[in-house]
Amino acid sequence: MTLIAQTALEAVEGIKDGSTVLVGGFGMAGMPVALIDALIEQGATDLEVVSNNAGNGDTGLAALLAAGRVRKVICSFPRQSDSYVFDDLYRAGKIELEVVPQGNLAERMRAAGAGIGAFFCPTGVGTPLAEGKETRTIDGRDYVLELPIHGDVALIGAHAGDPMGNLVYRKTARNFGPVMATAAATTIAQVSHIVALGDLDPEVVVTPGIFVDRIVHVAQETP
Amino acid sequence: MTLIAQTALEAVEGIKDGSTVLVGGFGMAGMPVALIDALIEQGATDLEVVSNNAGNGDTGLAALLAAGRVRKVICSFPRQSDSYVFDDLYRAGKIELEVVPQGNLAERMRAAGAGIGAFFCPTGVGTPLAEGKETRTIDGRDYVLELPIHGDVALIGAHAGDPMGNLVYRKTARNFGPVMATAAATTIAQVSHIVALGDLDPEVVVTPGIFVDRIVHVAQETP
Amino acid sequence: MTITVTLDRTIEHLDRGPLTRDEMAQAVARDIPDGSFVNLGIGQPTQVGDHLSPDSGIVLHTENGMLGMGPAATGDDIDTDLTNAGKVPVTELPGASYFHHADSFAMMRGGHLDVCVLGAFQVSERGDLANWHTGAPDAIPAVGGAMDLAIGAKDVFVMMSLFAKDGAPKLVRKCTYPLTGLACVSRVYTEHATFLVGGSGVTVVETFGTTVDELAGRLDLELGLIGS
Amino acid sequence: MTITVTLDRTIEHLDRGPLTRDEMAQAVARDIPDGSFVNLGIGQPTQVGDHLSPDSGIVLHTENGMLGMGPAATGDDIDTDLTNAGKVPVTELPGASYFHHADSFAMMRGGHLDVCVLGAFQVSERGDLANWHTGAPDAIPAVGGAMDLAIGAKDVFVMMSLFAKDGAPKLVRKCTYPLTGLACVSRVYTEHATFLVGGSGVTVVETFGTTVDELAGRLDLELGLIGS
Repeated sequence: MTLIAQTALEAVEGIKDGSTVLVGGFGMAGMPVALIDALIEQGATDLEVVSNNAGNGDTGLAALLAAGRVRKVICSFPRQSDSYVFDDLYRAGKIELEVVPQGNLAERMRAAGAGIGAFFCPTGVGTPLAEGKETRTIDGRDYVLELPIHGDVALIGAHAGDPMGNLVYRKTARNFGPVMATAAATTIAQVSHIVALGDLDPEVVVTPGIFVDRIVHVAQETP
Repeated sequence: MTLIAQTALEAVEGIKDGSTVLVGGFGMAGMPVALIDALIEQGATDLEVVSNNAGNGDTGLAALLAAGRVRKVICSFPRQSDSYVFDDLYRAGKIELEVVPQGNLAERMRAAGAGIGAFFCPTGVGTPLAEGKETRTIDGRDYVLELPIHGDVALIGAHAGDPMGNLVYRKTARNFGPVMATAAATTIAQVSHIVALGDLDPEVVVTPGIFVDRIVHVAQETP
Repeated sequence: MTITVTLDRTIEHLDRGPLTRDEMAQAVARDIPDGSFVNLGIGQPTQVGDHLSPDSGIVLHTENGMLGMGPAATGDDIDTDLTNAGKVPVTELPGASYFHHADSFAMMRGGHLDVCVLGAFQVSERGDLANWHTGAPDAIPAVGGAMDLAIGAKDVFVMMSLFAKDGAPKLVRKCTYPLTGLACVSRVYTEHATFLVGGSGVTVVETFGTTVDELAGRLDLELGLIGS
Repeated sequence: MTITVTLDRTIEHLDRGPLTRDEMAQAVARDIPDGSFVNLGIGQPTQVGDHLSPDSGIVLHTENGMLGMGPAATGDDIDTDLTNAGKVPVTELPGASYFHHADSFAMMRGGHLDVCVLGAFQVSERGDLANWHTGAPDAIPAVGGAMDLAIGAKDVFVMMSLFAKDGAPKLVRKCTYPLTGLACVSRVYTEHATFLVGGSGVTVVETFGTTVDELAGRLDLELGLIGS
């Protein structure tokens, strides 16, 4: 059953200290900024954040980090021109970092959502990111064993949602949202539009409502 | 580059003896009957067929089997009320059978298309279908190691295709098509409609054209 | 999902039973919480759908790629591109969605469905399920989605007759037929009684037209009573 | 995909070179077969797109979830929901499609892309790639899609300057920087020359403003000649 929350703060209610939080978005596209802001207000701390980046400038994920709420970041690319909040915390030893190749990040969450216990992946074989991991040659190719990444909560951005929780996305803002929705115990989506039941063509639904627990309408600058 | 073939026979050109052929469809929904008929005419033999079922009545897959072209069937459910062609061949020892749980069939082809070397799957643990397979306990749950199923050729049915090979499906006729398209070296789709480039909304494409090598228009009874 | 069991109801219903198949389907339907995502297996379990209230918010999944499946289609509503897992034409409800087979089984395997209802040849006291193969040497093996369904829902309910045609109990200490899944069944609905299985063994929830003692005499099992 | 190399062309071009970055991008573009599916890495490789002919049928993939990516967006065409992997606003061409990150990287990992063009710190003679980490102890590690791209195309082309700022060759016997992928690069485009790597070692395809002998003197490598 999907709850239509009235405010972003209501949508993030109950997120516990110590949670693993999957945060969608690639750059600003698909970034659930209102939900992150609400999470800062909500107060949960000691979080493990899984996201492609580790925050930009002073807003969104960077603000959550700056507020001292994040114990560990699992991401593919923390270092950016404006990732100074993360950079400072990391250099000061105040935050843990697990760097994961971008496709493995997606596939490990996909495995979590799909009930796969582990998978042999060719990415990163022979590199420092495979160190300490089991490797195996299958059919003449080398693979590294990768484990699922489960979230307690996923915060994602989508274009439109209906009262069943079905979601559609816009262009490359789709990115991590559909995967994270499957990988978390509780998925919370901020959507630019809430539409009536039956208004989404069943053929074009990208995230079926079964994966979505709460949605909240947040006006966004893109259509 | 996707070829728009003028006939189903042209579409199946070059399929070699001994090929592994993935055949879409679940019941009649999504079944590429015209392509199977063309394959019978084309003449390739000693085939390994991967499909959910093993033919019904005397047409389609059953006709391919009856023509003696299939060495082995990998499927989830061969036995049906009208699977007498397969049943007779199997009882006469004239065809090999590998029974795979339906979800593993899909996931093993997905792994093939996604470059995954193998995956630990909870389905079938402790059952006869896991016998002889590696098992492992991960995070307290038992899993069986499953290997990818690669196809030389996939024959699938879709609703509409464009000149890039992008495909959309109709309702539950989607079933195995999108997965098989990713798992085969050559994917051939029969479509009810060929539309102009730009006529498919990029948001609703289910199978991107990169996975599709040849399409052919075949009038079908559903819209 | 936690199945809430009403503890103050009578366990032995001597005034009615054994249940008809339709009454068994009704008993299953009554225990599915509102708002659940549910997969109904091929055959008898499909009948459970007839007893789900439209305002229950229960959403039906069919493993051939759909959520929001409606009742069987008739007449002009029949569309050969829209069937359930039993290949019977069905309808689409508002809020439905379609997806491919890998996504559909990922949804099941990933534990996103609340309840799955299946038929069975045998269920063991610890919840092992045997429902795909009789073990007969000349049978052509065919598993379909049985093993995926068995491990693919938070709760697996079984609907079956309690005794085989030869009188042998189908609720047993240990399955003798080839297994479909280990320790996966949580509830068993039969014409004579409803049972909880797994964990601490077999518990009788309700009987129909028979007493617990009579049942115990016909089953080679320790029977606990709900609420005791 | 087989890269066809024209064998009758002159290897040493002494009349031009070293190439500008734009000329290098042009050299890469010329070697991408019509109809290929191509991923252009962030930075310099993106420039290759400027030299691909619209009627080549080449389709660009961006790993953040799109096939059929068009040129950078300007003015009113800028849409913050539509960017490339470098987070630069781009446009959509007819025949495009969108998909999520797991599907996008499955497409790469599964070997469906024909060519990927990447930058590099170092490439080894057997095609090992180092392009994600300088190995500096105080650097914050960040890999992005580099490792996925390295193993995710039938052919990986590298565009880089042949020498580092300190004059050290970047085409080497063995990489000293942390690796991105093993034996994955097939071609290396530099301002001084284009090379084939992997398999039988380093082969010079063309030089620009320098002779093969001069190059051999500056590189600690055995150099083969194309067609010899």
